Amino acid sequence: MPTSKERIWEVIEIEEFTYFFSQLVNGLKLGSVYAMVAIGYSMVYGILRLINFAHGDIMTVGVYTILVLSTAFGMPLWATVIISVIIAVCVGLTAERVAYRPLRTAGEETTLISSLAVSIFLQNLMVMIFSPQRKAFHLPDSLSYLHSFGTVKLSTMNIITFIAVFLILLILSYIIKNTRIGMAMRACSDNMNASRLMGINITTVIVTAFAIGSGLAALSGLMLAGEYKTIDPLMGFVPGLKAFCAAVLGGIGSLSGAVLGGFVLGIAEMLFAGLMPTEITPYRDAFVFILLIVVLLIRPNGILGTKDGGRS
Amino acid sequence: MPELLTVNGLEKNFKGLKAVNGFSAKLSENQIYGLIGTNGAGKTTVINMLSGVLKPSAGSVFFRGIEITGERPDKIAKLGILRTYQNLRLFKKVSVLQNVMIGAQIDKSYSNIEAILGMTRFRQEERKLEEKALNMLELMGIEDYAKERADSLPYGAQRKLEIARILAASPKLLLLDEPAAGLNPQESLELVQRLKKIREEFELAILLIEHDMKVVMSLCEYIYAMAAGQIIAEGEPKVIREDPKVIEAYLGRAKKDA
Amino acid sequence: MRLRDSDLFKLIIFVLLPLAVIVLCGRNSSNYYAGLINLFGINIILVASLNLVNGFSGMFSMGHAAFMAIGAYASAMLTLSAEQKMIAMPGLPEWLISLNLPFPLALLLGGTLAAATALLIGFPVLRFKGHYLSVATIGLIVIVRAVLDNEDQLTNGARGVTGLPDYASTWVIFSTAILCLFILYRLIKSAYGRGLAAMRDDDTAAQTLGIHLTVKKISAFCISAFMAGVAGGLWGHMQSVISAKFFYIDTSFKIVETSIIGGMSSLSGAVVGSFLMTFLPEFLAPLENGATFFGVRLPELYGASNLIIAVLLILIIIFRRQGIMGYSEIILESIFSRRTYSSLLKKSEYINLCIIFKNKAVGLIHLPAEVTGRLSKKFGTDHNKREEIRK
Amino acid sequence: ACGGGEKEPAEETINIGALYNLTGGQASLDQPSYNGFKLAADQINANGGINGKLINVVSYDGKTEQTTVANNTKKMIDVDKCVVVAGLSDSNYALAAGNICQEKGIPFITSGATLPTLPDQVGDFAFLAPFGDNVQAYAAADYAFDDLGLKKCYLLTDQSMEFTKTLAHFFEERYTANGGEIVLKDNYMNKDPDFSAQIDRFIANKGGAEIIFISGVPDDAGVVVKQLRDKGVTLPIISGDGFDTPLLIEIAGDAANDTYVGTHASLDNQDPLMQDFIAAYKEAYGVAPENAFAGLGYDTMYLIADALSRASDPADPAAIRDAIAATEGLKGVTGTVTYENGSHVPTKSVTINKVEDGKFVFMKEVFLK
Amino acid sequence: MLEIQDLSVKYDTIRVIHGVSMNIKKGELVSLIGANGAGKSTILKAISGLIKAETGSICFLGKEITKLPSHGIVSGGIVQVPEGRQIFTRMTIEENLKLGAYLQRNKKVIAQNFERAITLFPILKERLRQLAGTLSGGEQQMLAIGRALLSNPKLLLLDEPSMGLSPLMTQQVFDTLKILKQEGITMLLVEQNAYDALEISDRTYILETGSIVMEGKSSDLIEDANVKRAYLGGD
Ligand SMILES: Nc1ncnc2c1ncn2[C@@H]1O[C@H](COP(=O)(O)OP(=O)(O)OP(=O)(O)O)[C@@H](O)[C@H]1O
Ligand SMILES: Nc1ncnc2c1ncn2[C@@H]1O[C@H](COP(=O)(O)OP(=O)(O)OP(=O)(O)O)[C@@H](O)[C@H]1O
Ligand SMILES: [Mg+2]
Ligand SMILES: [Mg+2]
Repeated sequence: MPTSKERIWEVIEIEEFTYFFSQLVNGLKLGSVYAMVAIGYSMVYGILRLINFAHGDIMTVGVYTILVLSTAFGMPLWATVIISVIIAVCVGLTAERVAYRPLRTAGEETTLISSLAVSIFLQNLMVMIFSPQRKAFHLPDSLSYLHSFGTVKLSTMNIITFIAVFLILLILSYIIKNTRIGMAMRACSDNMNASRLMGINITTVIVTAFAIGSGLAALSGLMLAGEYKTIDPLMGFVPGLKAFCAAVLGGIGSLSGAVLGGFVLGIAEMLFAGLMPTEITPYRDAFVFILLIVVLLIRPNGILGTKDGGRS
Repeated sequence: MPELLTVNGLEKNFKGLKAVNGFSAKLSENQIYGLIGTNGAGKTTVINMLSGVLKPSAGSVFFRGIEITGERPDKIAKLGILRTYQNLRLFKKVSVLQNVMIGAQIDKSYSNIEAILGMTRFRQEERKLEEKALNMLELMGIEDYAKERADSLPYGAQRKLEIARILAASPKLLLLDEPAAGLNPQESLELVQRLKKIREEFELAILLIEHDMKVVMSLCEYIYAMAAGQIIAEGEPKVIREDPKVIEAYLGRAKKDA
Repeated sequence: MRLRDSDLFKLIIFVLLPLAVIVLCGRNSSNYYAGLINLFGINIILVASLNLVNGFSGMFSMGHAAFMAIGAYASAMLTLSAEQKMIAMPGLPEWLISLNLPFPLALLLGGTLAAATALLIGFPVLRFKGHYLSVATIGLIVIVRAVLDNEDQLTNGARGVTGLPDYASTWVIFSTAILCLFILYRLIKSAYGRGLAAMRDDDTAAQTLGIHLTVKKISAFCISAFMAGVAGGLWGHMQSVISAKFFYIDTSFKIVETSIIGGMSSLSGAVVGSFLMTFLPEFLAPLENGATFFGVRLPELYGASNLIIAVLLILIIIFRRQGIMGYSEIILESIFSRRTYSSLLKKSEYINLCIIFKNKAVGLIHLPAEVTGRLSKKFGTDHNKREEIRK
Repeated sequence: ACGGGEKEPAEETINIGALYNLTGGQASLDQPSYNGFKLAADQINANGGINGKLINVVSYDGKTEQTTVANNTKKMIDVDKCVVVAGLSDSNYALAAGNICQEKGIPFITSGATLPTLPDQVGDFAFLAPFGDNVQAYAAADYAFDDLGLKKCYLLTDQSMEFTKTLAHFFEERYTANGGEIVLKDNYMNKDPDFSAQIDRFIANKGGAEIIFISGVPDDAGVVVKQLRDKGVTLPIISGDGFDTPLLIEIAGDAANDTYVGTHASLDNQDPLMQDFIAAYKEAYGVAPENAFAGLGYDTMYLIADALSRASDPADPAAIRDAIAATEGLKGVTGTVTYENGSHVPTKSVTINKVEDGKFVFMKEVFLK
Repeated sequence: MLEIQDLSVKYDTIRVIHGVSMNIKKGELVSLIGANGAGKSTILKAISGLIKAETGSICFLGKEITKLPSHGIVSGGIVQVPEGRQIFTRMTIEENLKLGAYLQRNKKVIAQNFERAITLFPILKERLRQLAGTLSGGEQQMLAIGRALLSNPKLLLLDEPSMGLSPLMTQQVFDTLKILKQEGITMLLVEQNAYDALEISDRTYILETGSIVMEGKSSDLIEDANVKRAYLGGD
């Protein structure tokens, strides 16, 4: 028969487990948002090898569209989401047409600048239109309603996000693996010139990728804003950077890699913040990057990445 | 006679595929060797291993008595084993002349400090490097392109540039991977002449992969024939030409041209 | 002969004119114009050193700001007075608190510490290629910032360090910038630089030509970091205030931007890019704060200059993909070649220049054939082929 | 404004530099402050200026970049001949600008940075318009301990900023000196989207905290409160002026109730000065003052105007500095400014507001000795 | 079938093709030979729309295609086996072959062509799942030819198809070209292996530094002393 002291330890152990568990759930929650952003990011990145720093800003455009439509016109959420996806796609395609297409045959570094410029442009435009002030962003009660699972609480939106990530991953993977356009996408990411010789309209392919990427950006914006509850014109930058990291961590060009990368980042952040002594938790971001570097040392092409096929 | 290069039972596996399965050879100084074989026989893989680009799965390589199995490529190059690539690997964004100078600088002796300070030794040696590079370009007959960017050259000239580049690097042994691919018969003939001259002038050995039988037969003194990762025949050209295994797997009717 | 081939003309445009401006503006280092010029000088160091890694060696680092930060903090630790250090950095060891070094030495040590950091992280990180390396170097910035923000005892945390003595005068900055450019230029034009280019264009081929990749990569990374560290030190002693947030990702991106705009594989590009990115925003600033133009008062439109710069960046990149200078070095060639300076002493150069200007002025009137013929013979435009190639 | 082709003859106007980060990360604090500053200048000019001279506000966008801020400071002084430079809400930038002003012998007043040691670090030309962090932190600590009688506190700090770290430091100092106990200290980084890790740690801590002090900025105010409440933490929350933002209520809604904010002013202060300011601001910019920084900018301009009108020579920066230092009992919307005993940090009262039913409600004005 | 008129092509500022005119009739096998750098590949690239013509026109089946994007040209039936193979290195052999049939919707035809490609090059069949980038040089060349066969071309442009192939394999490729010709596929063949090219082609154009210097029936040219000296290697 356990002494009372032993029983206390038992209790603490259980509590420690639930504590760890709830932090893990926190990580999954954050990770699913990152994954959501990363998946859209990876659509474009995988094909064009374009670090699209404007991705986060397209996300911001989407979110502001939702906000304006719902506050100024009182539209229901589903309608605003549809319109915001459409607008994000338009912005993405315009950026593609104006800033990326003329540079299609240029190097990766060149397009990088162009995407940074688009990002600066969108950010400042948003600042000028909407003021730099943060604004509150509310989801309808049905989506922000909290469900309790034991000690863990999750909102409807959290659950939707989690499911959406995998659903979208599944759909996109299917498209890329099994459809004509998907095949064309992979071909383009491999060798643009040869793709043209196969009769692939690479413009169509790239435009499609941008459209999907931008549309997903708007959706992920909704999820991010829903979680954070505030929005501001510069909100896209950090998630964009994180998505880039996630995509690289998972392996360039791999959608499931991007999702995995997103989750790894989210969980690592949360577990570090939740489990480490508070003296070192300010090193959270540093830790995430150290982790990233360590992972890359072990797998230089990312977790799910494959080595490029070139040989001597 | 001391061997230049001794290869014993070299093997390479790629995830279950035995690309090279026991390659052994002995190369002497100042000789030209041919390495022929079916497509995918493992010829390029052999050269990759000799030059250090790939690590052998088994076997050993000795160069002038020194073991170089699995050594770093730059060390092997410094010993004097230099190679070209089947799929051309030029330094595309720099000029033709600089491509060759990069080869030539393998044994430069000035330090970076001397370079920064612009000391006499630096300037003299730079001039020598340039001289050497220009000579090599002339030797390969592409001196007219010296100032062009390497990637704007026609294919054949790019092939020659690859050879000029390694010639500048004071080679003892050249490993040439299909140097005549993309050259027309006339140019191939020219290449044969050039290679002969080069061998005389530099006193080096050459191991040559080539599918153009005219080139192989008129140049090589000894030939290794490979198929499916293994040597199926070796010997002097006329022996190889008549070898039924080689004819069946590799030459086909072409034997008559050779 | 065209105007831009005239050595004397190059001398005037690329050496004498800038020198005059620097001298004029740099007399009072705390002056606004001097401030801009100083910034220009520091940007040159930053961008040129980044080009060594990104343009000439084909790695793609985005972590330059981290090395700046290290250089800035380290040099500050050496130039601040003991009292200042007691307040801001009480965690420093005793000997370091009392240590006070001359500025150049502090700069060098700051650069050395940055280079040491580069060496340390270079071994693991430089094995990555392309974007993997980019992410890792962004990570370096984040890590450095985290340390600077949280090691309150050594860095004064997020508060930053103030009161750095303003040693970084225009003279110091520009001598350093020119020295850096000179060193980089000589390196690039030697076997070392060609080796880097080889590595950039094809690392496998470079290796089989006897180039030791690791040594090359790490050395380039360290040299670059060293110079960034020095630039950071200069920057700190120019602003007299440093704080981790000034050396963050946005700063780094800006350096990368400038580098690409000017031309990553050209040191002259670093100069041109820095010039553009330093002065363009200043030039556009009046547009935003409701200036009066021809009696019309424009509305205040903060952010407009950023929009314009963004558009310009895209345009430049579209029309000059390799950056403004591409792969060419005309500016530095003019600055660092003896020929340029000897042109000052040659009478023929003046005559040449006069003729060119006269031609321009008169329009497209051609000199009589015999004159041009004589001139070109006399001034030796008729080089033999090898000389031509050499140039 | 300034820039090209300014037509007014020089002796008619006094150029005053308004140095703000109008774009970039700092814009959300600096823009309202700048608006308030301009509003005051317009009002002063409309009333005939200062001793017959009009004020010309010179402003450039600092872009939240240290170098741009520094350059603009120099530009204002060297090119535009400003006699006073004011602005900035973040002390890192304020230090950079202040040092330059000090070197050039031009008075510098930060309208929003609350680092109490700033004048000491910079020199005799630097002034704070708001109270120092120590004051607001002490006031919050006293209020929590004495007025609310809550003796155990959980301290959550934004670790990425000098301001929040200083605030937390002073709070802890005072609260423990009063006899209170900090049961758990934790931290986050500015703009972290998610506080669940910290909140879960707090819940697991069970240290018996009675109140939560959050040292944060407006960006995070609503989110952290909302997430705390969502996780079932109902303890009262107290914070400094960083939480004085409508976002707190907009985002957290009812969850914001029972949050105390120690700040510069109370918008529901019925003082006509305040109400006039709010009305004028609304009229000029179409929105209510976004946060307390608007009022601070507004007061800073009046502080300058007051000093200029008293200065022996309004064209001589040193005279202006002396006049500012002699400011006494100047009433503004964010309190009454007096620079006492040669200090360049004003003694101002701290207003404690509490969120009740979605509104900031005035609780108490705390005067510290 | 294909009419090239007065075609000029520039790279940046340097003109490398100077007013070339050529024509190919239906069912013909025409070869184009010339020294290194003469501009053979450039002409093929221009036909496929990979680079834009500076002046001149290219008509295919009576329709002008000069301004069409390359995918438009390919869907019109002009398929190229490019220089340097241009295979998809990170995709499997099977996927490479399937991409050859990208524009082909008829499953039966695809299956038929697939069958032909892998019978011609049995090694491809063994390695269907291998990444194409890891193939040997010659194997890649086979893949490139095989891929083109899958696209059911009306006009097949071949840029040095024998490069890197063993003698035996070269013969097989040329044999296949003969079969294709019998099936009525029109072809334009660029070859360094000039002797073989002349032997199997109907007509030949000889290109020198961007201009056509000679054209005629292959059987005539093969006897021509100048041609022999310049392109066939002596005697
Ligand atoms: N990295 C690799 N991964 C998998 N298989 C490989 C790899 N490299 C080569 N192989 C295989 O090894 C075999 C030998 O290739 P190698 O390039 O050596 O042939 P080769 O004799 O040079 O042929 P060719 O004459 O066509 O150039 C080929 O079947 C090739 O597919
Ligand atoms: N991308 C390029 N940029 C500039 N010049 C080029 C480029 N590609 C080819 N050239 C030049 O165009 C000319 C024709 O090249 P092309 O490749 O068409 O020759 P080719 O006849 O196919 O030669 P080869 O037999 O070697 O393949 C050459 O002089 C070459 O230098
Ligand atoms: Mg091979
Ligand atoms: Mg060709």
